[in-house]
Parts: sequence; C-alpha cells; structure tokens
Amino acid sequence: MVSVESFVIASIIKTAIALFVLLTAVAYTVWLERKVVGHIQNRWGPTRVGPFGLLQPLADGLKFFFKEDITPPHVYKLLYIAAPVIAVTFALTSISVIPIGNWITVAGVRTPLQITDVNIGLLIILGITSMGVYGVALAGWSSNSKYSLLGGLRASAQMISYEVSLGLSLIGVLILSGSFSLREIVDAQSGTFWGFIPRWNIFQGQIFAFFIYLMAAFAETNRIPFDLPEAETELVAGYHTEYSSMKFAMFFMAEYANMITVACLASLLFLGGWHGPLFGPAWLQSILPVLWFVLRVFGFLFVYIWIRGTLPRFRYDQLMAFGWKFLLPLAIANLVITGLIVALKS
Amino acid sequence: MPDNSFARYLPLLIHFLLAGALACAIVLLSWLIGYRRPTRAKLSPYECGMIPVGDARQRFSVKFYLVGMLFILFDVEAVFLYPWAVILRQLKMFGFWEMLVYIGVVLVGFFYIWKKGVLDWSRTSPRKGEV
Amino acid sequence: MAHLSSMPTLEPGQDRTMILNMGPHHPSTHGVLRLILEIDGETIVRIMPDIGYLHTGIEKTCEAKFYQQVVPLTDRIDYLCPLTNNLCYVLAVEKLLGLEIPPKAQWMRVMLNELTRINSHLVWLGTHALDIGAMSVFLYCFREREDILRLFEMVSGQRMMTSYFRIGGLALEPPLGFFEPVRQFANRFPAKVDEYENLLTGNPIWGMRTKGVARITAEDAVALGASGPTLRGSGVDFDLRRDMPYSGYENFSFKVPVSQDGDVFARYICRVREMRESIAIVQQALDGMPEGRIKADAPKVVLPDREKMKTEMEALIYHFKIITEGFAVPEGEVYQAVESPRGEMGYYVVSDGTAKPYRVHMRAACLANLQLLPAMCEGRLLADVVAAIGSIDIVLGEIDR
Amino acid sequence: MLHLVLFLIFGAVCVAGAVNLLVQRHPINSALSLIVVMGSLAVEYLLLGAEFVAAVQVIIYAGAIMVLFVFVIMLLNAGEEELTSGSRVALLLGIPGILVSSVLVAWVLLAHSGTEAVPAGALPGPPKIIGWLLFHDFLLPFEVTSVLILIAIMGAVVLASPPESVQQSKKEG
Amino acid sequence: MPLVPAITELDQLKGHPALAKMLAWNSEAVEGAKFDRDELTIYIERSSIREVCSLLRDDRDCPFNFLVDVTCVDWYPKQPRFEIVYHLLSITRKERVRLKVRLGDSPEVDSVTSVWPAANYFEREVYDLFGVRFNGHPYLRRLLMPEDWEGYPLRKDYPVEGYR
Repeated sequence: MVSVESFVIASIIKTAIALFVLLTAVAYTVWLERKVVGHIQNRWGPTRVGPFGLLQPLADGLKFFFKEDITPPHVYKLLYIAAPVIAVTFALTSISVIPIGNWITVAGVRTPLQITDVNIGLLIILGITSMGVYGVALAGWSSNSKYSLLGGLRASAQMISYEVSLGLSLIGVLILSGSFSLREIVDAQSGTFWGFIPRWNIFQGQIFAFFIYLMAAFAETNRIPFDLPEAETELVAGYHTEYSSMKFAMFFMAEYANMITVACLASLLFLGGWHGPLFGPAWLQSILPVLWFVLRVFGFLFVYIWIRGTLPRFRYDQLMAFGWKFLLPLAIANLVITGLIVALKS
Repeated sequence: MPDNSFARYLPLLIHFLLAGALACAIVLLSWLIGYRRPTRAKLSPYECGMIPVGDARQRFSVKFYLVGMLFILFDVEAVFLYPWAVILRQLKMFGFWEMLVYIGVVLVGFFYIWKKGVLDWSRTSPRKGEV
Repeated sequence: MAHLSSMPTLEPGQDRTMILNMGPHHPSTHGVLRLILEIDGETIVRIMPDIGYLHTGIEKTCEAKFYQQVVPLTDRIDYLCPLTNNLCYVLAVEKLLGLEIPPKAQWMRVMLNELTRINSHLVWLGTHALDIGAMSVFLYCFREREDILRLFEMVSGQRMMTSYFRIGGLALEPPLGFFEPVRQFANRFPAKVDEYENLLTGNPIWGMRTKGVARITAEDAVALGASGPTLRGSGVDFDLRRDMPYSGYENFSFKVPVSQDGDVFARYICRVREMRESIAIVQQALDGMPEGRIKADAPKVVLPDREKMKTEMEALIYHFKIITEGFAVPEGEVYQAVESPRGEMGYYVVSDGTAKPYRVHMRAACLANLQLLPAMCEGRLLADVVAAIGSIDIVLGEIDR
Repeated sequence: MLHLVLFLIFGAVCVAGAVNLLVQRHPINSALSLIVVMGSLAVEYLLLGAEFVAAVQVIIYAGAIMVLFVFVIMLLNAGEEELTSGSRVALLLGIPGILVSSVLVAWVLLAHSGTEAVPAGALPGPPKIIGWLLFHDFLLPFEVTSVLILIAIMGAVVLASPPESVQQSKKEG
Repeated sequence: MPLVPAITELDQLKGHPALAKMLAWNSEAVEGAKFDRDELTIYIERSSIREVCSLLRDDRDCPFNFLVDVTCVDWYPKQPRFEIVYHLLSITRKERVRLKVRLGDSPEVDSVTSVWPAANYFEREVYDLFGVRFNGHPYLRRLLMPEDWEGYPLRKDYPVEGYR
C-alpha cells in the first residue's frame, strides 16, 4: 500500500513523461511525414536543420512561438482561444489509457507500461475522441469567418459521421476478446494459429473491421483522402483559417497526436499489440514488446503518410455517403456475422 | 493507495489536467513571446483579399444538423452494443437473437432514412431556370 | 441561356444563402481569379467570375510598339505557353506582310509549340490534381516541366518568356546538339505520362471527383464559345492544327482526342491524350527536320545575321533601319488563330500602313472558356467548382491581358 | 478522504456549470456549461464506481447530444439573448418558490422514498454486470429502446425536411 | 506568297455562301464586303447585326455556329469612328468570316448575346475598353477595369497617362 501523495506524485511523473514522449512523437511524425512524402515526390524533405533535418521540428516549433499572435477583433474571443486548447487537451489525453507494452519490473517494482490500466479503456478513448469534435466545431464557429464556419461544420459533421462506423467496427474485437480493457484485448491476441499465423484480430476474421476502422480513423483525423475540413483548395484552410502563430500549430499538434492515438489503437485492437518474437537476455525481453508495438505504430503512421502522397480527396457528399451508406452497413454486417460465429462457437 | 476503483482513474484525471495545463501554457507562451503589430488588414476576416460581403453569422442548411441527430441515434445504438459484445460469449445464441431483433428494428429506420434521401448529400435543387 | 439572366448581385441573398468569395487570393483559383459564390449550405446557387486583377493593358501597349517589339509582350499574355502566343502573333504579321517562311523555321516552330503544349498541360495536370487533393502528381509534372524549360532555355536563353519566334522566322539558330536532349526527352516522356495516369485515371476517388461533374453539352460548349480540350471534351471534334492547319501542321500526322462525356474527366482525358499526341508530333518533327535557313528572305523585315551585318554595308543599313524605325506593314487586317493548349488563341492585327500596329487584339481562349463556369457549377457542390476551374485550365494572364 | 474531496469538488463544478448555464446570455456559452455539467457528472459516476455509466455519459451526453446542441446553435446562428428587465412578480415569487419547492422535494425524497446513500462501488458498475442486467433481466425494455430509436429516426427526418412550400419555392426559384 | 490586292466588289464575292445568303435575305443589310489575305469581311448595317448573326448561325449549308470573338477598332478621328468586329467560324465547313459594324460618335449596337451567349464577355470587354453600348446585353458592366474607372482606355483619344 502506497500513500496517496506518492501515488499522485508517481502519476504526475508518469504523465509528464508520457506527454513529453507523445509531443516528441508528434513532432517527429511531422518530420517523418515531410521526409516520406518528400521522397515519394522526388524531393528530399527537410535537410537543412540538423542531420537529415532531424532538428526541423524543433525549429518549426520555435518559429511558431515567435510568430505574430493575432487575435482578430471579429472573433468570439473566449472560444477562439479555448478551441485549440480543447483540441490539444483531448488529443493528448487519450494516450493515458493506452498500454505500450507488457508489465516490466523496474527496481523491484512491477509496473505496467501504461499510465493507468482501467477496465473500460476502450470506452474512455471513445469518449475522449467524441469530445475532440468541440475543438474543431468551436474553432470554426468562433472565428466568425465563412471559410472557418464551413470548414468547422464539415469537420464536425464528418467526425461524428465516422465516429459511428468507428465505434461499430470495434464491436467485433470486443466480441472476440470479451473485455473493454485494452490490456486484455491484447492478451486475447497472443499465440498463433497452426504455429505460424499470429492470432491477431485481423487474422481472426476482423479484416473488414480493420478496414472500416482504417477508413473511419482517416476520416476522424481529417487526413487525405478525407481532409475536406481543411481542403485548402476549397475552403482556404478550413476551420483554422483565422488562426495564427502557436494557436494555428496547436490544431496540427492535435491532428498528429490523434493520428498517433489512432495508430496505437489499431495496433492494440487489430494487430496484436506488442506481441512478437521474444529472445535474448531478460532486459531485452522486457524491451522487445515495446519495440514491436512502436514498430506497428510507425507502420500504421507510414500507411497514413503513404496514402497522403498518393490519393486525391473525396468530395463532401461522397465522403458522407461513403461513411453512412458503405461503412455503416458494412460495420453492422461485420458485427452481426462475428456475433453469429462467436455465439455458435460458445 | 488504490482503496477503491476510482484510484485507477485518478491518473487519467491528472493526465487530463496536465494536458490542459500544457495546452494553456502553450497559448499563453505564444501570447507572451509572439509580437503583435496589428494592422487593419491583418485583423479583418480572411476573404481572399476582398472586403467581406455579409458575415459568417448566417443561418445554414438543415442538412448538417440532421447528421447530428442521426449521429446521436446510432451512437446510442452502438453504446447498447458494447456491453452486449463483451458478454456475448456468456449469452450464447440467445444473446445473438436478441441483438438481431434490436439491430433489425434500427436497420428499418436506417433504410427509411436512406430511402428518404437523407443520406444523399449531392441531391440539390435543380439548376436555376433549367426546364 | 438561362444562366446569363441570373447574374448575381453582391448583396447577401435570402435567408439561407451566403455570399462567399473565392479568390483573388485563394489557393485554387490559379492566379487571381475571383469567384463570387452564392451558396446554400454547400450547394452553389449562383456563381459569378470577376476578372481583371491582372489587366495590364497589353493591347494598348502594342499600339505604341514596332511590330517586332510586340513579340516579347505576347509572352506575357499566357505565361504557360509563351511560344504559342509568339507563334500566333508572328503568323498574323507574316500574313499581313505576305512573308514566306522557310521550312526549317516552320518545323522548329511546330516542335517547340508542341513542347509548349506539353509544358502547359503539365502545369495544368499538376495543379488540377493538387486542387482535387492529389499532391504527388503536381511534383511529378513539374519534374518533367523542368526538363522542357531547360530545353527552352537552351534554345532561347529564357525559361519562360522565350520570345523565340520572330516575324520572318526564328530569333536564332537552335544551338548545336539541341535536338539530342529533345529526342531524349521525347523518348522518356510517354512513360512519365503513364506514371501520371497510374496515379489518376484508374483511381476510384479521382473518378468520383471528376466523372459526371461539371458536365457541359456540345451545344452549350459551342454556344458559349468554348474551344480546345474544353470543347473536345464535350464531343466536338475540332482542332485548328488539323482542320485549319498553319505553320506546316499539315505535314504531321496526329490524332485529335475527343471525348463525348463533357465532364471534368472527359477534359482531363483529352488533355492527357493530347500530351501523348504532342510528343508524337515532336518525334516526327525531329525525324523530319529539314535543313536550311531559319529566316525568311526579306531583308527589310528580318534582321540580318550578325555575320552579314558586320561584313555587308546593305545588311548593316537594314539592321539599323529595322531597329530604329521598324518596318512598315501594308495596310489591312488579319485574324490568325492557332490551337493553343487552352483552345483557340487568335490575334487580330490591324495595320494602317505604318511601322506600328494600329490595333492588336488577342482572342483569349480562356476568356471564352471561363464563361462556361457558371453553366458547369450552378446547382452543384462547392468542391465541384474547384474541379471545374481546374478542368477548363484557365490562365489569368491571358484572360485579363 | 481524497475520494470525498474529489466528489465534492466535482459536485461543485457540476452545480457551478448548471448555474452558469442559466446565467450566460450567449447560447453557446450555455451549451458549453452544459458540457461541463455532463463531464463532471461522469466523474461523479466514476467516483461512485459506475464505470460504464460514466463512459456512456461522456460518449452520449457530452459527445453526441451536446454536439447536436452546438450544431444547432452554430447553424441557426442564435445570437446573444436580449436581457429583459424581467417581471418583478417572477423575481418576488420565483426565488422563494424555487427555494421552497426544492426543500420540499428534498424532504420528500429523503424522508419518504426509502432511498439510502449507497457506499461507493456497491452498485453494479462494471460493464459486464450492466450487460448481464440489460440483456437478461431487462430484456424487454432494452428491445423497446430500439423501437424508440426507430421513432426518433423518423421524427428527425420529418422535423428536418423542409415544409412542402419551401421545397416548392426552391424548385421554382 | 506575295500579297494580292483586296477584292471589294460585291459581285465578285457572291460565290461565298455566307455573303450569298445574306444578300438573298436582305441586300440592304450588307453595306459592303472585302476579301483580303484570304479573309472575307462583310460590312453589316448596324440595325441588322443581330438578325444577320442568327441567320448565319442557323444556316443549314454553312452554319457559322461559333462566335470566335467580338472586338472593336477605334478609327478616331475618322468617321464613322468605331468598327465592331465579329469573327465567326464554321466548325463543320472549317471556314471563317468577319462581320463589321461601323458606329459613329454615339456608339450603340444590338447585343448578340441572345444569339451566342459567348458574346457576353466579349461585349463587356468592348464596352469596358471602348465604351460601346450593347443594347439587350444582360449584364453590361465593366469587365477588366475597376467599376469606378473613368474613360475607355483603348480609345485612341484616351490619354495614355490617365486623366489628370
């Protein structure tokens, strides 16, 4: 039994580390994106700041801080400032229930690689994601600019539309694992079929669910081909048209943090989490799961970026139709079939 | 310390507060560091370089809020499905049938709105003057 | 035509519509086009292009220049296909003068014109794809465009404002070894077009964004004065290069791509195929490039070679006279049209017998094509406007002049 | 101890949000206050051990229903309310009335309904138990909710489709 | 190709289908014609330009269905001062014809937008730069110059340095 104070202090330290890691990951996801898209397009991407442009995110961040911070008089000031804060806060929060590896033992204390292991981790993430809409909607509304308003409306309508499919696509996984706890969901995916196919959920018949999740996740994070809210060719910059300086950058922080969350969730729910071959000495065995997990996450992020370099974007009505008329029925069909199989088996 | 179930959520709360504090700090810091030399042009709403006609505070198409309503309904449906999914193994076929009935009824509504054309976003009024 | 009677006013509309400016400073209006949109939600109720932000009064300027001095002005009209404009003007004045152009100059003109067409189409394809969200195509297109610009630089010393065609022929002999890189480019290019098509033509999202969008019938297209790929995309099989040949185009065999659908995709596919045909013309021009002079035999009009100018008294006098007082052009008027990448580019040149044109008017293909925009977009969605603008391939320099 | 303190803090946040909701003149502020109320209610549920209900509270109330509210405010462009001086009668009778009736309700509830304070965590909280209750003991009400959703869908469509006359004029216009 | 002198005799040009058609319809409407440098120019009487245009557009044998361009030439100080120039194209016959209308000091002519909507921008441009009014044009506003611009820049008497 530890005291309340030390528990709180331990949590704060954990959280601070997690936030630091997450923000670094966000910065380097931007770097990765610029590099990868650059190479896709016969360019080099950032090269000037640091070796391979590795310090570019730092330079960008600093630049954003020193940019002119304009708060135009026509905005609804309170919400105009609150909107990026809301967006970033919720984007950074969802990481707290995501486990990045198995239990490890540090200095004799056995601890999960997670800020907190809760029973309903998945639901918490869904709840936090559903709150993320407000950042976008309020940004669009409070800016009092037509492009922002249209962008904000589009963004929020799109996010809530795909949230349904996203939520329904997870049900298959829930049926298979029988728990909301992300840790238990991952544990349910350990082992292999016939010794060589890992028992990841996508190999347990959730391939369609994974596809739905992938699409919905792209839409939730407003990425190409679903990046209509900030379709610069139509709405200039969508909901953040009127934002400048760090407030502008915060929406991007939120977007990339959400991407990372989504990638983590995909790895946990469909790709077997941190399961992978373990070998070597004990210290390596405790680190390897984290490595496998991070690899999956980066693989997923790479797909994100790759698609950005390849596809054009949908039109608004097509996007909505895709979400409601294709993904939603598909998600329902997937859950009914999964339910039937599992119910028959048990 | 974990003396009850809430202890597990305390770090979540702390994380949330810390993230919020961080976000506020960023805004504050950029407000402190960033310079401000406002001019009239900088402060006017972006309108592609023109003087805006009308403002953004206008009534909008009803379609958007229909999405909001449908979202609530399907979200409620999904929320009911979560506990079901988790205990389906215990409920066995009985659980499957009861959910099938439930989904069936909701699907009736879904196809109703589909047929009503609510999901057709491109359906637009005919072009002006076109016969 | 119905859409003409419904020109929007600038007042905010009734209860549910909103007036939205798209441009002049907007990422997708290709220059400084301003569109005034009246939207109901995301649906376009009315649309009115507002142009003139790039008006430089070139037509007026031309009246104060000698005929030869107008050539560099024509570059600035359509900065994506300067050579086409050079050609059109030069042909018009040559027609006024009754000049005979040696075959090598004609073939060079055709070859460079087709390279210009590819250059222009590459910029169009890149930006059009970028508008619809496909980022990479843009950079791929500009990679090849860079090659073409290098060729232009080789031949004229300029990347964009080439002014390479002169009244009576070409400005300079093409440099030694010029044809080799052109040939290399011509051999390389078809594979690159395949690359663009791989990214777009079969892509379902691209199809969804372009097929059936901004449709225009053949009758409407003709009535509204559309030309070029915009007209051919609607199924009207008309290409000035083939049907009313100029500058020796009758010596080349090529297909004119036509599509019946009249939508954004049809215009896209027409232009992409045109690129392939153009490169075939370039190949033919390379294979059959005649030998001989590059300037017409008209000492009063055409500047003498440097060599002659330094050795022959007469040549020096002509050179001096042409430079200082230009050359008189017989009275009359001429309308010369060429098939520019965007459609019928026409120069109407009126001479009053002096050394300066009395009036030069450019028939800009884009200006007419832009008139199609309201017919294409009204009643459709905001995103379709972007696709439609891209598909008519406008260059504001040409529209505003 | 911490538990109780947190409970009180969030209770206070909840009440403050509710009061703010009434006091604010701009509807968007009121809506946001309502979100705060919903959020702090969810925390209260968590404190009571009702994990699933808390999550649902956030997902449905804070994340879905309030989105609709915000949407409507954005779309209708509801501006700031006009502050009327209000009738004096309402002021004179209303506040005492509210006080009296809330005391009455509290008294009735506490004294006569037989409800008791339940220790935290004693109520069914984990989702599995909720699921078992829902799909076993309260099956009929559960199935009836699907009909409710169906009716709501139809209602939404009927409410949202513009009246005939508007459609007509749109076609003509 | 040496220049050949222009042909201006109506009789010699009657073989051209457009001119023949026009003369058959109303010889009053044709003020003259010119065939110079392979291009046919027909001078039209000002009041009948719209009818002439629709006649040429709907001609069965040789439909000049495509309006290429409308522009203007200012012959200041000669009179009649303005020449409105219409370039027509027959897509099927692959032939061009140029119509001209001469206008005096109060430049006004019927708009052909009802025949070809394409004329819309062309006529607006002429109005903008020459100050020629087109009767019946649906939206005769400045096209290239700013709304509040003074004067018509392409007129020959327009001061190049602007009004001071």
